Amino acid sequence: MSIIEQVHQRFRGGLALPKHKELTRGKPILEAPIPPELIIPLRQHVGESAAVTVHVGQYVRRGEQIGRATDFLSAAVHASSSGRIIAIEDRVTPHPSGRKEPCVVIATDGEDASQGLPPWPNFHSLEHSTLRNRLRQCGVVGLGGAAFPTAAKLTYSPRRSIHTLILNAVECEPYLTCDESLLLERPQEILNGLEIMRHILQVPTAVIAIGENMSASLASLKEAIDAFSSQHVRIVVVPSLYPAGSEHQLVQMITGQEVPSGGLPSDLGVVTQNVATAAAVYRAVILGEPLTSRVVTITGQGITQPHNLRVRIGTPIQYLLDFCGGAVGSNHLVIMGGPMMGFALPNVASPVVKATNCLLMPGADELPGRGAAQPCIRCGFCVDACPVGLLPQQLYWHARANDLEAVQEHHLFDCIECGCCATVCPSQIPLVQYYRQAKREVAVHEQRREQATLARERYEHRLTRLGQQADTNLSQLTRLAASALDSPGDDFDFSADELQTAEITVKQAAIQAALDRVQAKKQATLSSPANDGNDGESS
Amino acid sequence: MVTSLSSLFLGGALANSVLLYQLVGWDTLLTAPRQRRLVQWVAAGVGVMLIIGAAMAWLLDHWLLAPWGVQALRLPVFALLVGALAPVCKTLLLRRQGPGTSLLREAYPQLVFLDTFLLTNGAVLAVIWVNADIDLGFFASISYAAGSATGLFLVLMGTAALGERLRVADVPVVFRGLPILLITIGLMSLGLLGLSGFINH
Amino acid sequence: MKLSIASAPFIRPTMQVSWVMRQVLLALVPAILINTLFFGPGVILNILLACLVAVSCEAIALKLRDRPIVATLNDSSALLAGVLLGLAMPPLSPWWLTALGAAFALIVAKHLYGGLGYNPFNPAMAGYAALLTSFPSLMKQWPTPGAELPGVGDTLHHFIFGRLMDNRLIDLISSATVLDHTKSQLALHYTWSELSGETLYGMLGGAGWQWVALAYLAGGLYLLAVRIIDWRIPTTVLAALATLALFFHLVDSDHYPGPIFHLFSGAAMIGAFFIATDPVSAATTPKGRLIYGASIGILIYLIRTFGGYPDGVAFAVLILNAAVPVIDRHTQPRVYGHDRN
Amino acid sequence: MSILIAILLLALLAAAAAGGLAMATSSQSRDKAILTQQVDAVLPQTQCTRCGFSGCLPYAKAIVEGLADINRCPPGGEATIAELALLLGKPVKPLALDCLPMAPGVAGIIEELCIGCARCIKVCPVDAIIGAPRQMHTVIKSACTGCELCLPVCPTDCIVMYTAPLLTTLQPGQSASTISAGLSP
Repeated sequence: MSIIEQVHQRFRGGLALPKHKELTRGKPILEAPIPPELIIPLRQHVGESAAVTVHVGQYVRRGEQIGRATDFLSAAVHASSSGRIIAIEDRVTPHPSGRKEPCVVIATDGEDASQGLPPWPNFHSLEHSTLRNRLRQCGVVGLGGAAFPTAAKLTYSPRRSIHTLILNAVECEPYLTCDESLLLERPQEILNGLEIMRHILQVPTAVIAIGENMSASLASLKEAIDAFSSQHVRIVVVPSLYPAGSEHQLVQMITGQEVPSGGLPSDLGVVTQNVATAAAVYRAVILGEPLTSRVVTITGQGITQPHNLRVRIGTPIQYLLDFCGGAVGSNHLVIMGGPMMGFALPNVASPVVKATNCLLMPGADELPGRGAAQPCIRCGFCVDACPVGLLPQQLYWHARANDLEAVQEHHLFDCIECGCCATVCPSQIPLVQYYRQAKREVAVHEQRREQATLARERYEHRLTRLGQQADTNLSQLTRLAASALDSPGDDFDFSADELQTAEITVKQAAIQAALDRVQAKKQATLSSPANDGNDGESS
Repeated sequence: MVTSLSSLFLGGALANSVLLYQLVGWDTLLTAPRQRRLVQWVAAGVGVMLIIGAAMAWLLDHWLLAPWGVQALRLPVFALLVGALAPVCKTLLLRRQGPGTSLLREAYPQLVFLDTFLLTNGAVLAVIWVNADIDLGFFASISYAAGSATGLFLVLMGTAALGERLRVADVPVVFRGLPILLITIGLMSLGLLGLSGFINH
Repeated sequence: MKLSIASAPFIRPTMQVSWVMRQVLLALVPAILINTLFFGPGVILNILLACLVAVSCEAIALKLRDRPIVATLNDSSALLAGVLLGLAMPPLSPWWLTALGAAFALIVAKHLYGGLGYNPFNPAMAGYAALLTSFPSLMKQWPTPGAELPGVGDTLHHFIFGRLMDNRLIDLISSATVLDHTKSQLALHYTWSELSGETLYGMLGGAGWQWVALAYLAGGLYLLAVRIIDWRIPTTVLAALATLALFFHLVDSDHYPGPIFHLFSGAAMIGAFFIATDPVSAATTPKGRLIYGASIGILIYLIRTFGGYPDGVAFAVLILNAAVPVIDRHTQPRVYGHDRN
Repeated sequence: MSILIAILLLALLAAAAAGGLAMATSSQSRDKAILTQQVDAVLPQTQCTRCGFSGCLPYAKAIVEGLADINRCPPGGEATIAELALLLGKPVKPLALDCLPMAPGVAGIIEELCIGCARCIKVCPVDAIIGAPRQMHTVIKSACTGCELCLPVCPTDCIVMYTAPLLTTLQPGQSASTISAGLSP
């Protein structure tokens, strides 16, 4: 019988948010129809983009690879349905800036003929590296929202002894029910997937962390575990406090240790995986089916019929919204992800990608946006809310002052952008936006530093090559400083336009001379190929 | 005896602090906010100079000037004393940080200018002069100097941190920079006025 | 379909700045009532005038800097500063004194730094300290609580013309505050046991003053219950004040009044719950607030016992406001994934 | 008699003061070398000589010697001036008038016009241009600092500055170092 424990040790800060899950809770997962046109971006994961392995006009079947993984940290991309490839071009992809990225566009023919890989039902006998290659080949990535290539995450190496595998079924973000519905309808797939991952990592027991308020899913999971009669699974119920589902907070609650700053949970010997990822692992290994579809929650009072849909990767979002009855009212916010960490889509022509777990269309007054930001009164509500123990008001203060040094002193890069601080800020300041911007500026600053060091090395190398010394002794400096001040004086005797015309004439003459020489040389080589043309360049 | 020493210390530090009450050494105070990384070392440097200066000044006064009755030479002698002390204190501060390389030097490059800071600081000369005037004895002058040093350290640190915070405040353009800094120091000394009356000597 | 763009998180915060300030004003209402009960209608006049001057100065400042006037005014932070200053002023002080204090508070201590959120010093206390240091005699004239108080007509007449209806000067009926009286008597080597027997002293603190302090305490507890102010600051202020008072009282009970007296007299309660907890000028880090509160408590006691002024709340808060940037920089909490560095 | 002693005393103290100052100046040269390194670390290293000095290191030395002001570096712009002001505790000033502001850019050669005269190779401070005499020349994108020194010397004016967005788009999880400066004329 699986042992169920209740975790009492909470993490710091966090918010008890209203769940708003009743719109799609308990609804069965419907199969979304196949759209006429599929837009599949080549980069749907963290790491290098996949390399195209097909050409325009080629007929592909569902599950056929259209982009192979180029690197350890990369994942393959597959056709989500059968059809002919009509274009490989830059198309709008789901990103806050609405930028375009290379995509493969498939005109579906509706037959949905599929082509999978050989199924491996008894995976226990297989080597963990072969299983990992299968996962990379099937393009399995983390479906919790980070889209981190699963094969990379499950890298087993004796040096990093992994002793705990956590299945993250907490789903603490409001409105989202995709994990929950998957738990209700297909617990066996999830448990099999978990078993495969446990085998790959050679971990004694796996832990399933589930939120307090997900009683129905807990019941169905318990039944499946009894049927599955596996001794290696432990269920842990965690408080349904946002952001309990965040990897760092989950690891802290279950193992009591904190992931070192800038490090990964694997440094503590812990790996976390999402519920949907486990299902995808099951399909990839046991059924031999690459990742071509995923469960997406379409919810919010702004959509006519909210649903949990199993959607083909690459389905345009507009198509999905029309399938769910279209929007209620006109002016709308379409959020990809939850209300806390999702982002507003600037363009609904973009497709559903592997990381899309929810499309939220709030009603007119359901999620009233923040009012005009007022100055920060340093009240400290955000300090109590921050699960990482940062000082959001000091980070905001230094980010506004563009003081990159102080911002990093206050540990900006430990911020997990969970949104708790901006949600409790009485001055309604979009704090997370400031931190994203500050992180960006630090990255630009770092890059400038790198380029400057490179340039300095090349400059010094050139000086040593030419045998010169950077003229830094005092006498030359004064000469240079003096000359720098009055240098523009001497050639100003001519008037500006005289100089202009002189310059142009000189240039034209030089070009003409050069072209003539080239012409002459051509004649010479035509007449006597043996001429070696070493008449020396009169520079 | 002890209470008078402690009251001298508290007086120097809080009540009639050299900077805010006797309005001396303001050049360091006004440049402090720009020296974000240097201000602790300037304050520590001036503190060390104050204490050593007070001690040596008393010795000079009593063993050299008094026997030969040349107290009139106090000002030049003290000025030269400060002149000699400034670089000594700076090298003292830096050397103390361990053998060759000092963490201090790599971290705070402006230390090149530190001795000019200590030299031009008026507070040191003022304290020495006041000590020579009230002439309560060796330990009294040391405690007064130590009090002034801590008072100066607190005010400099406070001003530097406040100045850094003002850099971001949405101050009207006319008041940006020095004016708002002066107003802030004014309000701070308004608070310190409350501590007057500690010393009834 | 027209798509609108916003940045995450999309949930609107429940508390607004204006709501926070109004809750503080609400918590001050019992204190205002009890103050008028003991010190006459002058308190109400002072508060009204201070608020009027505060709001108009803020409006002028915003107009000069062409900022949205109505939007900023309705965050009622100027009102709060006005009420606090009005409560701190002696009830029978002339109108120009309160007006000057409010103007100084709002213009110099707040809007020169850029308005709400940027002022390092608590505006009300800056104004009060400025008045205390420039008009010490006028600020010392408090009517004895509970004694025969001038009627409304008298107060109004005095408010405008500076003397009572039958043009008697007010010195006849006013005397020093209980703290002032204690300090001067103790200086004359009366023992505390003799003193505390007099009519001026009530069961807890000064005769009328103890009820005023209790009203502030009630308001403060309400704010703690509604989680608007941080518990760290008031508890450490009162704790530091009480422990120091207890220590000195145990050492020499004749010359140093007990902790209860110190807590329930003078401006200790209003200082702990309403002035030191002004979020803009207080420390923001949890540990920093403990240090900030404790230092304020200690300074209050030092100024009351050894300093020149009867009550040191205003000065203690101003000094610690100056130290806030240093405190905040050195008391950062331990961040997830970092060891104690 | 006391005058003599007074003079003697003053001479003694003056000597002490002079000794102290001498000690200071000796350690000063070493400090200045370190400070020069720190100032040089702040400068953008474009080696464009627009500050009036032959490179960034000479300009850094001049700043520490007090010969040059901190606002003469156009490629660095306000960011460098702000950092220098913070580093040296000097007030922030706008860019000097005789230093024209300069947008970050990368040089590119129009291949039709290049006659292979190799003049640009001689002036490029960071050896970012490769090519043999009378052969086609090209600019190494990642090495070019955008100093525009090669523009005036080119006889056929075939070098053009491309405004290079330093950071195209920071992909999630991608660190700054893996970004190459994309080219967009």
